[in-house]
Amino acid sequence: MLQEVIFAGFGGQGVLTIAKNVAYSAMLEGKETCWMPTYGPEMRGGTCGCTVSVSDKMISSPILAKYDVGVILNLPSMDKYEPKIKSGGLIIWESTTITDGPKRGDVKSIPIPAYDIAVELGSTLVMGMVLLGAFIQKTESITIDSVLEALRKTLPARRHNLIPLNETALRKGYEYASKI
Amino acid sequence: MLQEVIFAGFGGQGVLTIAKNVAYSAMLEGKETCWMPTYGPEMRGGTCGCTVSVSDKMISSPILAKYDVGVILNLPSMDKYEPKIKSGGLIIWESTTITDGPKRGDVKSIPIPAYDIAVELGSTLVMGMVLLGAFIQKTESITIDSVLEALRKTLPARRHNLIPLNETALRKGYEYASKI
Amino acid sequence: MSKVIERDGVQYEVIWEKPKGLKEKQMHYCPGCAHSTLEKLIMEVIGEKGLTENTIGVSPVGCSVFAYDYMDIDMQQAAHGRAAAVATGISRVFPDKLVFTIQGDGDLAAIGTAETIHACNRGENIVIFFVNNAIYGMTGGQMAPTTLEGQITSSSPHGRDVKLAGHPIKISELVAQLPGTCFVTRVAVNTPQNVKKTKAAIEKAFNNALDKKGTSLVELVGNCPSGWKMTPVNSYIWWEKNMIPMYPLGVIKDVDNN
Amino acid sequence: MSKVIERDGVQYEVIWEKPKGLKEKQMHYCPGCAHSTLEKLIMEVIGEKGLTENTIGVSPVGCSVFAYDYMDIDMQQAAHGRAAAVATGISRVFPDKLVFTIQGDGDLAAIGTAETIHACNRGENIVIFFVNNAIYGMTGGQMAPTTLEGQITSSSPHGRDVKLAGHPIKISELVAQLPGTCFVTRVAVNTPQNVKKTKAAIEKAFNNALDKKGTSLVELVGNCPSGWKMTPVNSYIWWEKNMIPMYPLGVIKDVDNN
Amino acid sequence: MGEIHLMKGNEALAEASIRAGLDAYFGYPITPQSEILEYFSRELPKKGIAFVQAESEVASINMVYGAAGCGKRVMTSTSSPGFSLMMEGVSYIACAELPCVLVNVQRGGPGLGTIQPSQGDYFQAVKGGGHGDYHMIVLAPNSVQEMADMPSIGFELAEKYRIPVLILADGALGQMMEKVEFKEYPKKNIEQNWATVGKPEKRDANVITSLFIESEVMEQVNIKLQKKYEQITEEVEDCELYHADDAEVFIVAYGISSRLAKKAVDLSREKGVRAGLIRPKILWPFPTKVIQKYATQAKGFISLEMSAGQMIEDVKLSLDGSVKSKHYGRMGGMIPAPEDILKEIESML
Amino acid sequence: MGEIHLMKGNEALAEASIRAGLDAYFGYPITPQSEILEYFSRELPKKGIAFVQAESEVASINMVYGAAGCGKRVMTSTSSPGFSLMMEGVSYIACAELPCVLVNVQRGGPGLGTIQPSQGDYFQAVKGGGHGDYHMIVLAPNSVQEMADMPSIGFELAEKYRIPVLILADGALGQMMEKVEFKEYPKKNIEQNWATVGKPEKRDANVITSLFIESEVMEQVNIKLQKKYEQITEEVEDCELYHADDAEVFIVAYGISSRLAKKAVDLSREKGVRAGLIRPKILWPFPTKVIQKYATQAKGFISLEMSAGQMIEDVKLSLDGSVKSKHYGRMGGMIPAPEDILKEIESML
Amino acid sequence: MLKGFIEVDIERCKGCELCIGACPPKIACLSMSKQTNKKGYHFMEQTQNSCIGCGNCALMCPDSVITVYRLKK
Amino acid sequence: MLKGFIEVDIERCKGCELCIGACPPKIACLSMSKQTNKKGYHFMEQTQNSCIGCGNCALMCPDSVITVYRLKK
Ligand SMILES: Cc1ncc(C[n+]2csc(CCOP(=O)(O)OP(=O)(O)O)c2C)c(N)n1
Ligand SMILES: Cc1ncc(C[n+]2csc(CCOP(=O)(O)OP(=O)(O)O)c2C)c(N)n1
Ligand code: SF4
Ligand code: SF4
Ligand code: SF4
Ligand code: SF4
Ligand code: SF4
Ligand code: SF4
Ligand SMILES: [Mg+2]
Ligand SMILES: [Mg+2]
Repeated sequence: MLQEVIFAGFGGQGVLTIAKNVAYSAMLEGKETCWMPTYGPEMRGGTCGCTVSVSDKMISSPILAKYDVGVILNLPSMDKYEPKIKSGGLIIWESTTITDGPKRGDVKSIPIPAYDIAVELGSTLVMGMVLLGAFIQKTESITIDSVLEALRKTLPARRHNLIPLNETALRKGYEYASKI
Repeated sequence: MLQEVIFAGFGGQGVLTIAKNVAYSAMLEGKETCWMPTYGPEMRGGTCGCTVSVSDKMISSPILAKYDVGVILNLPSMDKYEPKIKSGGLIIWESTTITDGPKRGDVKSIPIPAYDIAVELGSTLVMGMVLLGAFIQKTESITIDSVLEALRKTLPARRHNLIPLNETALRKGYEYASKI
Repeated sequence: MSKVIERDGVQYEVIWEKPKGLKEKQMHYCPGCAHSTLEKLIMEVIGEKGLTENTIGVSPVGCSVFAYDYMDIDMQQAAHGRAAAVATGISRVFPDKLVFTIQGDGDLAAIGTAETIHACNRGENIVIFFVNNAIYGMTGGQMAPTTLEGQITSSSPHGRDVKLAGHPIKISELVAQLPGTCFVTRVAVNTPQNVKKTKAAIEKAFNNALDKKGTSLVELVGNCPSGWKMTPVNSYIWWEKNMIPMYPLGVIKDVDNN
Repeated sequence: MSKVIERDGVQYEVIWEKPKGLKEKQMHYCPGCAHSTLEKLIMEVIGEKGLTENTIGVSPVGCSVFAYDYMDIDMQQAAHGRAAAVATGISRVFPDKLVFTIQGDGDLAAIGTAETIHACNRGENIVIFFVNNAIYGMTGGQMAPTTLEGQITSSSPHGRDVKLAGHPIKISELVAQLPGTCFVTRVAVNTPQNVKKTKAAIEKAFNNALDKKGTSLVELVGNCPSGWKMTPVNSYIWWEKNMIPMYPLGVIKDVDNN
Repeated sequence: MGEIHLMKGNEALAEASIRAGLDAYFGYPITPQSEILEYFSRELPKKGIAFVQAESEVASINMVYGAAGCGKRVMTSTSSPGFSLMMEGVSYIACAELPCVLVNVQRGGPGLGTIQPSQGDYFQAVKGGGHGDYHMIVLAPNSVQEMADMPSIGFELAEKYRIPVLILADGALGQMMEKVEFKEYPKKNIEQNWATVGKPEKRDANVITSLFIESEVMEQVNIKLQKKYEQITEEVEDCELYHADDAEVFIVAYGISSRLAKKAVDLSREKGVRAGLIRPKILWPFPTKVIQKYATQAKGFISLEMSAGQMIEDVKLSLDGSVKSKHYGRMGGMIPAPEDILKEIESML
Repeated sequence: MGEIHLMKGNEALAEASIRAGLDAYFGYPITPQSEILEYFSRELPKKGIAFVQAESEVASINMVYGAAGCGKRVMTSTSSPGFSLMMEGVSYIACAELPCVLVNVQRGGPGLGTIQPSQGDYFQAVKGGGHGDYHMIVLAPNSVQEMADMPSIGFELAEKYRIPVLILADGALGQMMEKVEFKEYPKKNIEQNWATVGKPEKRDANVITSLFIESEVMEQVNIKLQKKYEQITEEVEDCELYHADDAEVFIVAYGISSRLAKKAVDLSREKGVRAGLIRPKILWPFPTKVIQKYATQAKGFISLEMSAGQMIEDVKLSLDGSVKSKHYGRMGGMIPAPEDILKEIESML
Repeated sequence: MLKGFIEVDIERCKGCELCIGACPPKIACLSMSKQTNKKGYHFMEQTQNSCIGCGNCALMCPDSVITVYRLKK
Repeated sequence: MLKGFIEVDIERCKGCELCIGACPPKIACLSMSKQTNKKGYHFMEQTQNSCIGCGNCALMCPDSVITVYRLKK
């Protein structure tokens, strides 16, 4: 099993953090994993992407040309990464702010109104978590439990009060996705 | 024929110029020649040496470990270069200021009181020319005429008035050496 | 002079439009970044003075590295810190051209210190635009020589400790001491008034170069919303409150007024 | 305190003798060169203050490159222009040691400009001896950034043309502007009085470093008989007549007197 | 087994260096290695370890010279253009025989190039980008774990042989996160009586220099250096072998591209093609003997590099015409695809 | 035949460069090449040609970048440590494809080393001392006459291929005087429509850059450069052959050591040993085909270099195991003696 | 009759909001759209006709997004 | 009884003559030898016994050639 995922959105949308949660969770589950951001000045103002590979074996390449799954948080990222999803792959996307979903017929489109859901939960900051919940539901490459474990390990103690909210967001996303 | 000569003395004694005269004269005579100074900070205050090779064929090395002839203008140069003269070689040296001549038995020693002769001629600046005269007498690698020709070509016009004095110095040195 | 259009039967003057000298490509600068404003103003002046054919620009390594993608003039991209040396090379073979550089504080005041000081000391007939945003914007917000005391950056996470890293360096004051500089001034683009002053400073600097007066250095006290980790609007507040007091605006040297 | 000997039954004090801290090897410097005097004085002070075990010196590339052959202390030889950076490296791992550099004007004011300015700006706790002889001595007398206007050197054979090569640069005045420097002074060794003043400046600079006050820069306005193509005695005349007026002696900055 | 962390290669390298007893770090920001500097800027001042963000790479390497000359464990890190600026300093350090660890997180060149990963600085690293005859020991990690392992190995080798050690990584290794475990690293245990620490009365002054103005002396210095390099060539070697035993086509690859090579070996094995991998973990000295050993069984060698073909020369020099060999690679930050490598493998049969 | 002069190699190179249409020189003093700078400082200002004594070698090479980017004939010169400082700039120039002539009058390294002649910078010159995959065309004079001939050749090649050309000399060639004759050198005749000269309305802006942030683009730039290098490798070659026709032992030597090689060939011929010399006048591209041609008749090759053995790798790569080869040389400014070379020749039989 | 008006090239707008603060307080005819442009930025829009064509917004706009017109006298 | 005297390490002397100018004009007890030392330099020699042990010559001597003694009070 090797799953190659791209997370992409604006710089401020926490893309790197969600991706890191995935990698960390996979590591906790004893899997091989590799997290690789797009880096450099092109990040600036534009899109910010991060690849996570999860596998049973050593990850051969951290830099990929094609992905199994895309988790897309804004329109420019959709434009950039839609063509790079493998045929038969999956695009999970934020559907409140992105008006146009994927145009390709050979990938599965999972629109999640994560922004709205997050607003409902009282904080747009957890938008990414909502999408992550959907990602887990669709791919099963990690579990919600290990994400929660990852949060406990990576968040500084003074931030642990945020974990319940994150958990709710995760579960909301999971739930929403299970209906698609 | 290949003749490899070292000229050595204080920085101010015009060693490089005498050596250049030899090279230039050789060039005028259609010979191959190569002029190579010791260079770098060790010149400073210390000895200044210059190698001239004269040959019918292309000179293979400008930098030499051993010399056929040494023209030595001060004591430190004697100390440094005496051991580097080939067995059977020649040391022409300024005998007014250098008190100890070469100690080796296997080289020919030609002491020339060039300083005194130059003082007699009215200018210590031509000391080198006196030694050059001796050099020509002993080695015949170039002629006095071509040195004079060289001076005419290399000295700026406003200095041409010095040529007669130089010629006298050359001839004095030549004369003196012919008696040794 | 100014362009006029008609709308609803009434005549309107064009008060401001995108300078012709800017290429179509959108600038990559972050929202609200002073780099954009500076390049806009430079191209306005070049356009107004008809200098396109007479100008060669030098972009540095720093956020303005891509200036050549925006400014529609012949340009060279210089190695990090070496823009003043590159400009020297250009200016010496084209003494009649207008040669300018745009450089950040890392580029000009850190790695390029020697090239800056010596170009100024030789009085190279060039114009140096020095965008001092107190940070290394391009590489992700590290401390620059001009970073303020206590300022938190990605390489001074505990705040700039002047005991270990020294005080912010004032380049304009230093180069003003060199006889080679003819004009050294500090400007900002944080208000419309200051934008106008900046444009005037650009004009003056270009005139100096056309008149072969020596080196002009225009320090733009700038902002870096991304590096400072602020919204553009907040960066403008911080800019006024912290940057300008440390780097006071105004002419530091002008040989015409001596 | 001072050593006493007897001669003809009378006691004599030793007023001056070769400092113990100088190695036996004779200096390679040209006759009359100020480099020798400076190194002699530094070793006098180190000897008198008992600092041998506490000191690490840095020699540059320039005529004083061989300082380690003469000064009997632990020393490092730095790449051309980088002595201040090397000293920074040493001082940062040995904050309690006395670390000094000796650097020429080519080394410090040309290729090493950035390292000099930034060591001073960071206020590295080091002492910089800057031997300004207005020429590149070691490489055969080329023009330095400090070469005087009109001065003939082997790379300004028509005399320094300030229009093309800029004016002589005054490094001490520049670094005095930086908050990191605690003491900047200009001395000479052209008279016995000035030799004494130079020694006092060395002492003061060393004290500053021992007290961790920041960077001290002692500019020795020097001579270079060989590069200037003069006898030592004539070089002293030229030194007084041309060098010192351009580079006036005296304290430029002293934080103790502020 | 200690705690496992998920870290960027750059950060793992920095953390491991601290644990390995780092005494000083000097550096200048440049993508894609700035996290090393940033990590140190956060951790070193707290621990009282020397940290300076220098004014340039030229200054950094000379600060390293100074601190290394004091016998301390010193490091700098940079990326390709910055490393080019260090060439003079590196040559000085090599001649003055100062132990230190340098890090080049390569990006695509030449020139300002791109900030994406590359392996275009191999020649500079192993042949001597600076002037004169010198070498560095060059370590080539291929995972975040090895980014953490190598500083300690580097310091040990540097001190043993009084030589600069270069960790030659690339943007991918620097930027990616993987799991990493830190070990107990050995403390410095070599007496450095050559270092400048202040001269006590009883010993002669220590001098750190690379200047030997007399040719006769300089030649002796050169000979001494060359002897040392020969000794290191005898003693130092580290290769990972993968399916080498029965392989008939070998890929030689280091760093990030060795991982793609492994994948390509797997793919070829699936197809029944006996491919194998020789991965030098140390690039200088080059594992010539290992290559020669497997040359006897091989039909061909492929040097897989993210460059126009540099290590291929060392492969060819090792093979000395005995087996055919070729280079394959991508440039400018492009990553070779295992499928394409597979094609190259097949073409060797 | 024109007038014959007796000149230092450094001065001859400078004078010839002026006659070859030099537009600008930027340099910094360093022994043993300062005479080049000094000559220009005397002659260029009189002629209105740009001359700047820069604040450093780093500044020089970047001034060269700027002026070369304007399409002018530009030169800098330095010696080994100074050339190391230019590595970043050279890599930029190579990537931005700017024609220019660089001069390295080598001295003994590594480090500050000695100012005496050496050939220790071969790798730096031909493999790329700077970062990334690039090349310079490298010319290797072996006499004062060739010091004078090569600037013009260099500019022609530089402009034809838009590539930096390095004249790799050494302290002996720079300092010695021999006779020299200046020729009529061709004027620049290649249109340089890429240069920054001020943008007229009718054309797009010209941009000199080496930055290509996208990997896809950077790879294309790299491929373009490599194609150019291949083309040059096809088209450019210059070797002097001496007694090659019937030789069974070959010395390969360049620059000053090739003269000693000639002497050694003479000595061996006197003793009836059929030695020959292959002297690359152009080191990059390396004359692989010439070596291969003579390999068929040879018993062995000796690479004679004043270094620890660098060019020997290119000799070996050319021979690819077909004939045995070895390096012989001296270091640190020492000059190999023809008698010693003779012994090496005999050992190959 | 408008005293002045502006044109906004919304696709080039980066939503920095600097124009808004530059518009004279009495006029305050600019605000940010709820919508985003293709780049994903909320862009500026003119919400009232009070513009006097003073040009401040354009002077401040880093991205040369705004063209300003003023009634010709 | 001498007020002072000096010792000159003539082999280290480089003949720069700076000591000579430094000796107080009234005293002027130093001059250059006609002879040269092994390095070839004319070296300094004390030619009178007027020395007062002021130390000036030694202060000026770049090469630490001179040791100065002064009558102990
Ligand atoms: C030799 C070299 N060192 C470092 C870098 C990395 N680098 C790129 S831009 C930059 C500094 C950017 O800061 P600044 O000059 O202030 O410009 P800004 O982006 O803030 O406008 C650095 C260090 C480089 N490209 N080359
Ligand atoms: C990188 C480098 N560039 C140039 C040189 C040559 N060089 C040696 S010393 C020197 C300058 C000497 O002048 P200065 O620093 O003023 O010292 P001085 O000899 O006058 O005391 C130069 C340019 C060098 N060794 N290394
Ligand atoms: S990083 Fe800073 S300086 Fe660079 S474009 Fe963004 S705001 Fe401007
Ligand atoms: S060359 Fe000049 S600076 Fe150097 S030792 Fe001689 S006099 Fe002193
Ligand atoms: S032109 Fe002036 S009044 Fe009109 S919108 Fe802009 S700032 Fe406001
Ligand atoms: S200033 Fe320009 S870019 Fe910023 S919000 Fe206004 S129109 Fe948009
Ligand atoms: S000590 Fe004084 S009086 Fe005596 S010789 Fe020296 S300078 Fe003259
Ligand atoms: S000052 Fe010293 S070196 Fe000079 S002449 Fe006098 S004793 Fe000799
Ligand atoms: Mg900045
Ligand atoms: Mg000097």
